[in-house]
Amino acid sequence: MAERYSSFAPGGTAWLLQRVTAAFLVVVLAFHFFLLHFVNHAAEIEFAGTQARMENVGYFLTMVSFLVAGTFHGVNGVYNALINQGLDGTQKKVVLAVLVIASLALIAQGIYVATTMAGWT
Amino acid sequence: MSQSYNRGLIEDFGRWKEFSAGMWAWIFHKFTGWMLIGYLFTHIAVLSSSLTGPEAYTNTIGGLESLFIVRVLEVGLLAVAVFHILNGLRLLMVDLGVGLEAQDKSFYASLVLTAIITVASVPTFLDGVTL
Amino acid sequence: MYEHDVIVVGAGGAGLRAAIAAHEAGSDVAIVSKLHPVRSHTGAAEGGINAALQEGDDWELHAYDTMKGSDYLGDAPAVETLAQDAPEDTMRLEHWGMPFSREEDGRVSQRPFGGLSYPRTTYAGAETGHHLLHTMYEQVVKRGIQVYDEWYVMELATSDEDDPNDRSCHGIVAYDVQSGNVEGFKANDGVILATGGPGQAFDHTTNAVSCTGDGHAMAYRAGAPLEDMEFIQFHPTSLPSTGVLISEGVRGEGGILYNSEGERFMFEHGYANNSGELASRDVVARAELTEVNEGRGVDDEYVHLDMRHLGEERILDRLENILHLAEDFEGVDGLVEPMPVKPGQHYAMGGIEVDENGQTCVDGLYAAGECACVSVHGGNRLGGNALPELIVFGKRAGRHAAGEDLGEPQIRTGYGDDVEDETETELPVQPGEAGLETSDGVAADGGVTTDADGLVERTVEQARTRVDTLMDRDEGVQHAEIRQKLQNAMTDYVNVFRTEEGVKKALRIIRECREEYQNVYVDDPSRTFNTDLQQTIETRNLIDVAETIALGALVRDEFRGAHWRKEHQERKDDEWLKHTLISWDDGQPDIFYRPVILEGQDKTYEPKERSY
Amino acid sequence: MSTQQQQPEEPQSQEAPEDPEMRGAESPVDEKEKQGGDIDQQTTPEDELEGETVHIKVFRYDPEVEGKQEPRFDDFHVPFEKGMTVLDAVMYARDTYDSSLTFRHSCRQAVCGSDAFFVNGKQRLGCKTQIADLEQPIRIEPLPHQEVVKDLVVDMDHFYDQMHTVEPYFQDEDTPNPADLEEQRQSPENREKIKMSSRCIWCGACMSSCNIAAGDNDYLGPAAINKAYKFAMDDREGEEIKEHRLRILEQEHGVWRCQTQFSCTEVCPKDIPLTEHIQELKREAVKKNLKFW
Ligand SMILES: Cc1cc2nc3c(=O)[nH]c(=O)nc-3n(C[C@H](O)[C@H](O)[C@H](O)COP(=O)(O)OP(=O)(O)OC[C@H]3O[C@@H](n4cnc5c(N)ncnc54)[C@H](O)[C@@H]3O)c2cc1C
Ligand code: HEM
Ligand code: SF4
Ligand code: F3S
Ligand code: FES
Repeated sequence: MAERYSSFAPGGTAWLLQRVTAAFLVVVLAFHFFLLHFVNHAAEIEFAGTQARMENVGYFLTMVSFLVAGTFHGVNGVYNALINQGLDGTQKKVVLAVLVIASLALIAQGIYVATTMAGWT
Repeated sequence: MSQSYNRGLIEDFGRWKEFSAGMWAWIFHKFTGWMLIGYLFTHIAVLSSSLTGPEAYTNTIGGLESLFIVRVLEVGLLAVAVFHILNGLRLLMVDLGVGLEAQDKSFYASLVLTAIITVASVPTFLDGVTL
Repeated sequence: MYEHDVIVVGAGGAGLRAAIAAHEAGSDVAIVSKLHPVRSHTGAAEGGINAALQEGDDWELHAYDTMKGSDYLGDAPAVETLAQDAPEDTMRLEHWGMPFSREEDGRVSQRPFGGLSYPRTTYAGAETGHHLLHTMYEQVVKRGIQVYDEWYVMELATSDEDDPNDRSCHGIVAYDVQSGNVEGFKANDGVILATGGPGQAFDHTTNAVSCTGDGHAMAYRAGAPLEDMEFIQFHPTSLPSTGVLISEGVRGEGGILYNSEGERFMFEHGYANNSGELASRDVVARAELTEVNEGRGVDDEYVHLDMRHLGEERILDRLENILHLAEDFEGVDGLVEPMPVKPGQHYAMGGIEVDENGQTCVDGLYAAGECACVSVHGGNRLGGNALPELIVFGKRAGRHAAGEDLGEPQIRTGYGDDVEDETETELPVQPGEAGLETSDGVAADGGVTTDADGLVERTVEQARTRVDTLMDRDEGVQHAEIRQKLQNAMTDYVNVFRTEEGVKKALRIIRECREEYQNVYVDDPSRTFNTDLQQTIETRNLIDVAETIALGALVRDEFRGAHWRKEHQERKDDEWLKHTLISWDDGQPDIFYRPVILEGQDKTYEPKERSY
Repeated sequence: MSTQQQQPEEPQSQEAPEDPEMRGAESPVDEKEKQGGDIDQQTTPEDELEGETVHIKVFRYDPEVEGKQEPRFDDFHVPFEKGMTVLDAVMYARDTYDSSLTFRHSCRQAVCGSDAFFVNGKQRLGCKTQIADLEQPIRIEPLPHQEVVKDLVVDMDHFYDQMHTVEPYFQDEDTPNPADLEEQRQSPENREKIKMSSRCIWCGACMSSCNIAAGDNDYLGPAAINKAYKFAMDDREGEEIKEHRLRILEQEHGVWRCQTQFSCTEVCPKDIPLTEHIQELKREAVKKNLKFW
């Protein structure tokens, strides 16, 4: 276990961020669900409504951070789960790379979609 | 040392009946977490229809929402999300060292609450669906 | 063959301390133990460690109490060394991180204990031994001392000159329990036996299953005499089914003993009209057995210890661990019913004869801890005096074996001009090796002197043959049968009550056991983790040890300390201020005596009546 | 069902088994007659009075003995006595029916930690588990997730290695000057704080129960982390050493691996709040790292 004495904390930061994002997600996810399933019935969603909401910078930023937090939380969770199953060495590095790329792509795509929705493109 | 016998991991799954609350909570949390991240990717994909144009977006969403199966899946998603949230809160408490003695009870409470919330929201979710 | 400077056999408190000391003295030391160190029975000790730490207390008081407790059978140089070194060695444990209980000002707590004139029992909760054992094991890990755990030591590699005082020990033979391989270990500077007590010689004991007196038997067969073996301490309150100890605390808090007729017999039958349940251990133990023998025992076996009247609150506050013990090991809820208790073998005051430096009469052979007899406990050990013995004499043995000069010992060992032969007592049977001619290679055979390597090799060969013989035999008796018979005999006849007739009967049964053992066989054909084989060898050791206990009990016709003789109800200081020594002498036990040393550094301990 | 349980394991139940491996395994009544001429000690006649026997099924495996190389379960019927523990039952079975039945045990009072078994699907100390509290037949297996050496004996080396990894010893070098017997001061509160953690008897039950430890061999495991807790929380060691200890714990296979499954806490025979200790260390580690931000 060579990394035993390394001075930075592998896992520690990720662990903390997982909790912090979770706490954040509770609030936003509740808001999101409520807004899009109860206040606005899902079936009645139309582009116009979405655009109206997205134009609000506050809402936009909330959604983007929701996305970023959600992606980090989800992907980091998956990564941890895999590591707990004993993923190690090269495999681990590959998985990490794939996950990071997937998340970045997801976030990029998400932000791009959101900007489109807001009509800022 | 002479040979020894490795019973492998199968036994864990063979023993599921003997799992404790904490283990079930862990399994469920994992399962729901994976569902949620899977959904997040799908969700963004669906929303990407807006890139083609407002019509496409409205139609895609509306089209999907008119399908009974999608509605059922949505209820499922709700259940999954609610459980993940509630148990997530439970885990956050555990991380803060609060109420550790009641960890099994809080897990059962998460399950029950999830069930209640899910059942209660069925009408809203299935409202106006065409079979 | 493995090779080290110092080899410590046993990893209880004494063994670990010895290894650390030898290591600190610069030796290449290894520990060989049949149990992993943390499994050793030292972990069971609850009460505490006596050490004169506080202002107002001093080592001389401790020495005085110990001498009085020993019923003047302790050797003053040993007793004084114990009292002098205990404070420093206890403090060293503290510095190694042992979690002692604390006072408000952050200092270690000390509590009063039976027979002590000052509260000097240092403790760590109700699990002092556990902490002592683990703390020392931690230090062993820290120092990287090599531990061969789950290696069963079978025999010592000792030269076989006629006079044990001329012999020397060069190593051990052990087998790896997990693989069954028998291997030799050469010790360049010394072998330290720290194998613990012989409690399994009795049917009912607070000692662990592993306390089989292996070290006693090995040293005995190698020529070092066993000393004062007849002195066995019985604890009055142990649980009948397992022997788990119920601490004196229950009686201290006001627990009451009842017989099957609901009588508070300590008073009603006049065993101790003043102190009742709080009379000393031996008195209470004898009272309980008398009740049972006279038909007033519950289920003809035990008496009841009742603490219900103390009230739930007080019990939970002070005696909570007792509730758990009764519940877990006896299935009894101490809050709603009385707890069954009976006397159990608890501690052996005697052991391998050693001097203050832990050395036996055989050169290079040391012993420390409960298996040794320095002697500090004499006829009776005070509570809390065994643990300091482990660390004080464990340390000394380790240092001395590693070559440090600890000064000339005042205690003499082995044969010498100060010993006196036993001549009077008639033995009912011939003790010693059964069928010397068909011996399984454990009696020294005289004559051949070889170098150290050769000696170890030869002993390894003998041990291998012995194992093969046991394994190859397909029929005969199993050790469990013999062991049970032996244990029953000891508990029936060499227990708290000893009569001449009874002890003789025991000796006859021991003889039978020996003869039966000639046909013992190991049923389990596997070399892997063969506990059947291990226990079969242990049973042999138990027979040797039990025999010395019974022999000692027969020859000592007086009542001193824990040794009670029906026909001899008084302490005979004119005749018996001497240690009983039994030497194996190539298979024929030889009994002799050595006078007690009562002259201390600057005073002589005059025998007084032992009353509290 | 696990692999070994799927074997036809119950060729017989009440009668003496024909299996040669179980020779000597007669019903207790026969056994009594055989022992008939035992010496004058009362050979527990109350067994018959109680008239009950306990049915135990014990896992058997021996790499060297044909017929035992393929793991199987043996049935034993042991006369019940009040207060009987699982350890008593297997000891009886060994001493009376089959002397090759192998398991570790020593103290019989829950301090040596030798006899943790998997009893009726849970890690328990044999000597601390009352037969009366269990459902019959009682299934007794070696600890899961450890390699089986023979019968109920598992290889503990990995467990010991993990225990040693956390540097379980006081780091301070200086021993007191014999002349002044000064102890290091420690408040009763601090001693109380480490009390529970110091009770560990190294039985390995917790480690065996933990799914994560099963999946990740490098995971320190609850017992080792708890051991580290004992040292990290002890005020007698300075801040610097505490930080060093936290660094060991926050390595990749350290505290973060714990997924708070609580099974370790549930099985610990010494009632050590393991999960709580692990969680506290996670927070300590985070706190320590925040200092650098
Ligand atoms: C229940 C109980 C409570 C007690 N309470 C107290 C108390 O409060 N205060 C006090 O001062 N004393 C107390 N004592 C007494 C004290 O605990 C013991 O005398 C002491 O622990 C013995 O330590 P030891 O190191 O000599 O032997 P042990 O701790 O018994 O160790 C023996 C070692 O030898 C090894 N060994 C044995 N045979 C072999 C072999 N053939 N090959 C290899 N290795 C072998 C074993 O594996 C073990 O490691 C108590 C005793 C008991 C039973
Ligand atoms: C809304 C509130 C949420 C809370 C309170 C929450 C809480 C948590 C917590 C505490 C964990 C860590 C479990 C552990 O390491 O022991 C976790 C894991 C996880 N979460 Fe969430 N989460 C939430 C939302 C989400 C969302 C929206 C997603 C999907 C994008 C998600 C996906 C995951 C995944 C994949 C894991 C890893 C599961 C595993 O261990 O395999 N979570 N969650
Ligand atoms: S923490 Fe508990 S279960 Fe784990 S080894 Fe220690 S005593 Fe056993
Ligand atoms: S069971 Fe394992 S996951 Fe954590 S709480 Fe215990 S170590
Ligand atoms: S036998 Fe020692 S813990 Fe059970």
